[in-house]
Amino acid sequence: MSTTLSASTPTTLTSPRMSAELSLRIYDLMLRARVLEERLISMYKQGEGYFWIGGPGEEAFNVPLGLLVDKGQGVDHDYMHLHYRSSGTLLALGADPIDSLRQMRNVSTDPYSRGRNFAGHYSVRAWNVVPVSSPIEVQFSMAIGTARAQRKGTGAKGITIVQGGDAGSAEGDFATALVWSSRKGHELPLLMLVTNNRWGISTAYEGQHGYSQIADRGKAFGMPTAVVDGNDPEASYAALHKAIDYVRTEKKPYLLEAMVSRLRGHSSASGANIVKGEVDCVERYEQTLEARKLKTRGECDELRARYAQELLDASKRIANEPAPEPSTIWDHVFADKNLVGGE
Amino acid sequence: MSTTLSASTPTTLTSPRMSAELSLRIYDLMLRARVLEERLISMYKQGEGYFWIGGPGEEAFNVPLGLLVDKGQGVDHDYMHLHYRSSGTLLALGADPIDSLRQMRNVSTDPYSRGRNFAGHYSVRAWNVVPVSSPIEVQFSMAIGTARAQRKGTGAKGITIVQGGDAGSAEGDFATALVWSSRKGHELPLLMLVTNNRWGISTAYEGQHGYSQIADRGKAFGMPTAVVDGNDPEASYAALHKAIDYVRTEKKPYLLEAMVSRLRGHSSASGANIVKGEVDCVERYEQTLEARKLKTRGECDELRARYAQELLDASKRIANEPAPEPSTIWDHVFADKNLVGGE
Amino acid sequence: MPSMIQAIRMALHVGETRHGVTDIFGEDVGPPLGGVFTGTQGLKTAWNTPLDERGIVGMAIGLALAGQKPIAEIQFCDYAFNTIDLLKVAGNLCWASGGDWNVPMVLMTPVGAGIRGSMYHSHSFDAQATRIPGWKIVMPSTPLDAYGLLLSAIKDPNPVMFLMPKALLRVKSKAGEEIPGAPLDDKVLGQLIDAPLGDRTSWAPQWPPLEDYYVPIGKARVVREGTHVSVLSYGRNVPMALAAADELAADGVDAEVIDLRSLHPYDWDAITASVTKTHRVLCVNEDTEITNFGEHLIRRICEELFYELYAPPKLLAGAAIPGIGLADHLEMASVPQKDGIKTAIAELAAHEP
Amino acid sequence: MPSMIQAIRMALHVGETRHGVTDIFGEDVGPPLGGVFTGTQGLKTAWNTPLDERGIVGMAIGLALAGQKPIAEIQFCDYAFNTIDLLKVAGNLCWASGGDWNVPMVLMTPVGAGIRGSMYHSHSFDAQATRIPGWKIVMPSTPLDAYGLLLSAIKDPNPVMFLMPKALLRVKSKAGEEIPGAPLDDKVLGQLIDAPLGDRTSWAPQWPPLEDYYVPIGKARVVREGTHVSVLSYGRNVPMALAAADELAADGVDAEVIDLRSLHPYDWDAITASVTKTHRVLCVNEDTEITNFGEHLIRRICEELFYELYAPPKLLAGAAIPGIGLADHLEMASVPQKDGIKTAIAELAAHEP
Ligand SMILES: Cc1ncc(C[n+]2csc(CCOP(=O)(O)OP(=O)(O)O)c2C)c(N)n1
Ligand SMILES: Cc1ncc(C[n+]2csc(CCOP(=O)(O)OP(=O)(O)O)c2C)c(N)n1
Ligand SMILES: [Mg+2]
Ligand SMILES: [Mg+2]
Repeated sequence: MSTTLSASTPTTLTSPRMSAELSLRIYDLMLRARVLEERLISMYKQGEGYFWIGGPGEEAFNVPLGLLVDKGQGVDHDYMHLHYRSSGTLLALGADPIDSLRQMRNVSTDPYSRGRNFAGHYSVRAWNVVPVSSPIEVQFSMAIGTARAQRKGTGAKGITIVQGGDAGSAEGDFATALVWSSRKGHELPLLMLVTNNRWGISTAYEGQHGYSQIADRGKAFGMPTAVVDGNDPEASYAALHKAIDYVRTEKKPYLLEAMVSRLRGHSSASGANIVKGEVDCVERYEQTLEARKLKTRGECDELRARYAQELLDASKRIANEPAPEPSTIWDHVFADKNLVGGE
Repeated sequence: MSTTLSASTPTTLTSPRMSAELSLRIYDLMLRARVLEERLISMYKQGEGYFWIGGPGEEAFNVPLGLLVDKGQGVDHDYMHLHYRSSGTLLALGADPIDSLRQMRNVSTDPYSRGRNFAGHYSVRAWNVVPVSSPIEVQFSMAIGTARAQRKGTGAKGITIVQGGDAGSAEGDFATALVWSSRKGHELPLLMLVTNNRWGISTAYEGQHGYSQIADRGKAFGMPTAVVDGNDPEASYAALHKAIDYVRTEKKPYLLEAMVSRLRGHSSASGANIVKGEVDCVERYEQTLEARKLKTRGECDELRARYAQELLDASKRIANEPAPEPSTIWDHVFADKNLVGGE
Repeated sequence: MPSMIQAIRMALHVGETRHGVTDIFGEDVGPPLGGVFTGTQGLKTAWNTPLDERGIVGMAIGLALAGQKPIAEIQFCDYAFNTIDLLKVAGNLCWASGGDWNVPMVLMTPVGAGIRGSMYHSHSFDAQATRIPGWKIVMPSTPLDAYGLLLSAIKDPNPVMFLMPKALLRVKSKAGEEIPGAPLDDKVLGQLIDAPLGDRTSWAPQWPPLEDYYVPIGKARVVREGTHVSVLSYGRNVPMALAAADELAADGVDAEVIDLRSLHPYDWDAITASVTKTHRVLCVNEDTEITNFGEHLIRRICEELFYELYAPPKLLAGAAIPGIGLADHLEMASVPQKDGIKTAIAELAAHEP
Repeated sequence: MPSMIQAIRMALHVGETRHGVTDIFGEDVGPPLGGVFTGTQGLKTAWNTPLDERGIVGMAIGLALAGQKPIAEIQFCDYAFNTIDLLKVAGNLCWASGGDWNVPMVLMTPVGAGIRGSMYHSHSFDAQATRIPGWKIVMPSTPLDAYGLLLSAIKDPNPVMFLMPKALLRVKSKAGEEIPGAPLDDKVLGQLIDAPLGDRTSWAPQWPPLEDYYVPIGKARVVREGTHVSVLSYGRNVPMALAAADELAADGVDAEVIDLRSLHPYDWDAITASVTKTHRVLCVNEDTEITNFGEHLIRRICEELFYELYAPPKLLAGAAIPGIGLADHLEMASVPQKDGIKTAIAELAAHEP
């Protein structure tokens, strides 16, 4: 029932060679995502935003995720309960990076939170991307609900995907998702993703967990589990493809753990500077593509420079977009007539 | 690492024959506990108390538990975080059954809660029995704290024992105890006990769980786990003995699940009447002892009658003990000067 | 006449048959029990959850996000305090997403003392609930209001908390408060919709031809008109206050009793009208008295109607202690009782500036 | 002069070296970080927990039951709302057991807005905290009070919540508010006890010869004496209120500013003395304004001191909305600011009955 691709083994070799077209598409999105995060970090450092948190180091896993989901609104498409490192997934879904810059600037044109929430806190109802909530792991308790709306017998075509970090799996909500999704005879079409960067802010993975892999926790619940090298986009694509197919056809849960990097530390609170000794999935994939003669170093550099310039221009374009009006704090407390207190 | 005594196999035969003396001691306590619960139920039915909940059907497991713990106050003795079916354990520890009658009557002489809490909500600081709290499973989150005070290196001789039901294991607190007790290099001397009666009030075990045995959930955490027939006092004694020895010597966690009966339903809310089709551990053990020529039917009946009479007399003795004074609601809000609000 | 719990069950039936309710769930909510207070017996969408309140609330949020209409129950509000963060999330997703998403869920939970529930079956939830922005909060004191408020809650596009006053669940409708479509005769109704004792595997309810009836969220009800004192209350304390007021009428004290019914949003117009008439205010509820919703009402009344007041406004609420004791004396001393309400009204009425 | 966060760190050091503190723990509390606000750097009993607030609170309760002296941190109070049930248990074990057990734990957590923390790093906790019986609750507004209140909390046999006003953690002591035994020079103190940036594996703090100093729990501090208006506040709003009052002095408005310091038990004597002197009351705090602790104070003042009031008492608090928005405008509009406090004081002072 349980497959394990160890994070150490060179899974690129074991996984079937991907088409050149798809490889290049994935690379392009990984690069766009990386450049977006770098722009957001510079904006933070230049005082154009108050706080940065994001996904440099998770692109090789999050981009394939965005490419593989069934995008759309409602139960016939996939629900995504993501956390705050999902820029790669959003870009792969087709999000315009300028909107991330807007959220970083907390301007009223920010489509994700109207200047209310931190960078990386996406919300796109049209694509079933539920609002990213800062409290760690609550998405695992909410995901069982969208998954139930898609359970076997409903005829719904979509599945639910929930993603969180390694440290967050210590919260009871992670166990809630395991327990509720695997109830015998009531299994839920829920794909649980743990992006394991071996850190929770400053706290190392070592010494905080009793199992070697978080994915092991799924085994007692009788669900398939896997661990994948999240720095390898092709292995990640294959592992996600397999997991999503299983959940969609079986309408049952699956737990997939991806070993990823944290290239800029936890957030701007820890400086957002480059961290040494972590695998850079974009660089590594560029080397793969060079080896396969699909890209040259020069093309990669040129592409990176172009995307960087585009985002710099974009950040200038939005420089004068208005901040939200103070009175807007009262908007959307309720979905209907906005009646706070009593009138 | 993991031993499993299936609930179905006749574990009495597999477990080494127990000394006659110990067998009779266990039987005597099981019978006293059963008779106590029956007295409490009659008191409830006669309007001498508002609510009953207790442990008929768990004596074969809870009595051995009480006999095996290292009783006393402080970290050099075992802490017990029990739930509301633990009368067998308390009697085995040496509790006077009349105090349970007092709590049932909610009189001011109730030493466990001063007339404040429901029957079966014990608290004995002198014996490290922490107050039983009605909220299911919170004891699993608190138990890690007493266990940490006894961890390897502290020199403390005691261990921590926490007990809950099968349905309650769905709460995040159960996972909290698994995660925190098994952290590599920081393991805790924690014995987790699940008394599985296959019910949560009216909700059957089937269809609520993804594993066949709750004990399986411990395996991912690298801790020893076992399942024992909790209707068999000798198998239970052996399983508890093994588990307690392991935790005490290794200072590491252990998860033990006992398959038990629920002979009177969930509580007085469901009538507290005799439930058919459940194994009665007291009757079954009486047959074993008869077969071994350690007791005759007549002796058993006579003993039961005597204990019943003693408790009936006891209930009469306390009939006129005073209810707590209304003003006592303000007592013990704080351990020092009782200052509520501001004066 | 139907009891409040029967009224709730009938509203849930109307909800799942006519108003798109897809899931009614919680611990022991489904068959065979149908709820520890029988509120969910015989409902076709009722199911039993694992024993995990965080999962129950999360499940409701997720179902609502997926466009379903979930009704989740927390068996006793005493057991909802491990989910406050999730209730806050349910209340903030619409705001956080700038109106992109909404969370049309109903959470129902029994509250309050009065059944000798001891420490963990006597909690109130009104103070905690009114501290969670983004929620509408209602609490009936009669079967008809329970029916009409629950149907309004089901139709609402926001998270709505339906607080069930435990001590009133078995109290029956009074004349003039018939549930439209429900038979008046207790026996008849019971035979139609109450599950039998014992084996229920072959039982099915026969629902009467119930009609829609809505109590708008945000509108109070004047239970008793009066001119001397305004008693602002809700839930279990409303009939108590009414009885106290009726008894005082003999002594010439004419108290007005207002059942807020909605705690958020609440009916400020009704409060203003009453206070400007009586000039004396008593707030009564069972929740602990430090940082209590009645204190919000009194604070606002003092800020906006100060010169209307001929006497210090008074709060009668639960003692600020860690629990409600099991012994009768203890419970009586811990939450408002009729005599205490009577004394408070009389003192306010007698008070001259 | 030391900042509040340094004062807290020094009190924790005194606690673990002289007053039996055995465990200081929470997320990122131990090495290498020593707390997201540096509050636990260099402490010998500080350790990192799993990311599980329920485990953190449960761990503290268990350690306290086992006779240890735990100090648990919830990284931001915004993340304590999944533990309210456990906080209630911590507050009820002594009462539930009729005094058999007590729970001598300290829970510290940063609260409030002012650091552009957006929806989940701006919550207040005072209203929620004062709703949990069995707890003592303190909140400093100066480094010295932080030092003295934390040492009192450590000595207390009950659960004590130590609320850390986020926006004041880096504010330094004023002259006359020296921490006994701490060097006055910032640089010197920083070199002794602040962890260096970068690699800290070989770093160890050098603690100054700190002396015990206690601020009794339950005693308020008159921050500014005045005769026209009583401003009752705590935490972040105290320096704001003081600044507002000082500015108003020019216009001849003489406001008294009281820092409650203890929210439970609170200093009713100090409040009474001030209100009977000024006859005008303004309560200021950042928590949401429906079912707010300031409303409790106003309710009690109205009940007991009604005829002392020459003006309607006023509450200035956080807007009753689901969160505090990131954009500056939004945060400013959501919680009290100096100018709003100034206006409120001036209006109260100008008010004639
Ligand atoms: C419930 C909760 N507790 C604490 C925090 C503060 N916090 C934000 S991120 C984080 C670490 C998360 O680590 P992990 O789950 O591994 O995700 P990662 O950031 O490493 O991707 C913490 C403790 C939070 N946001 N929510
Ligand atoms: C947190 C919480 N939720 C709900 C309840 C109500 N309740 C009391 S006992 C019970 C069932 C417990 O089942 P299990 O854990 O199997 O223990 P058992 O009673 O079967 O021994 C429930 C739901 C509670 N006491 N606490
Ligand atoms: Mg991580
Ligand atoms: Mg059970």
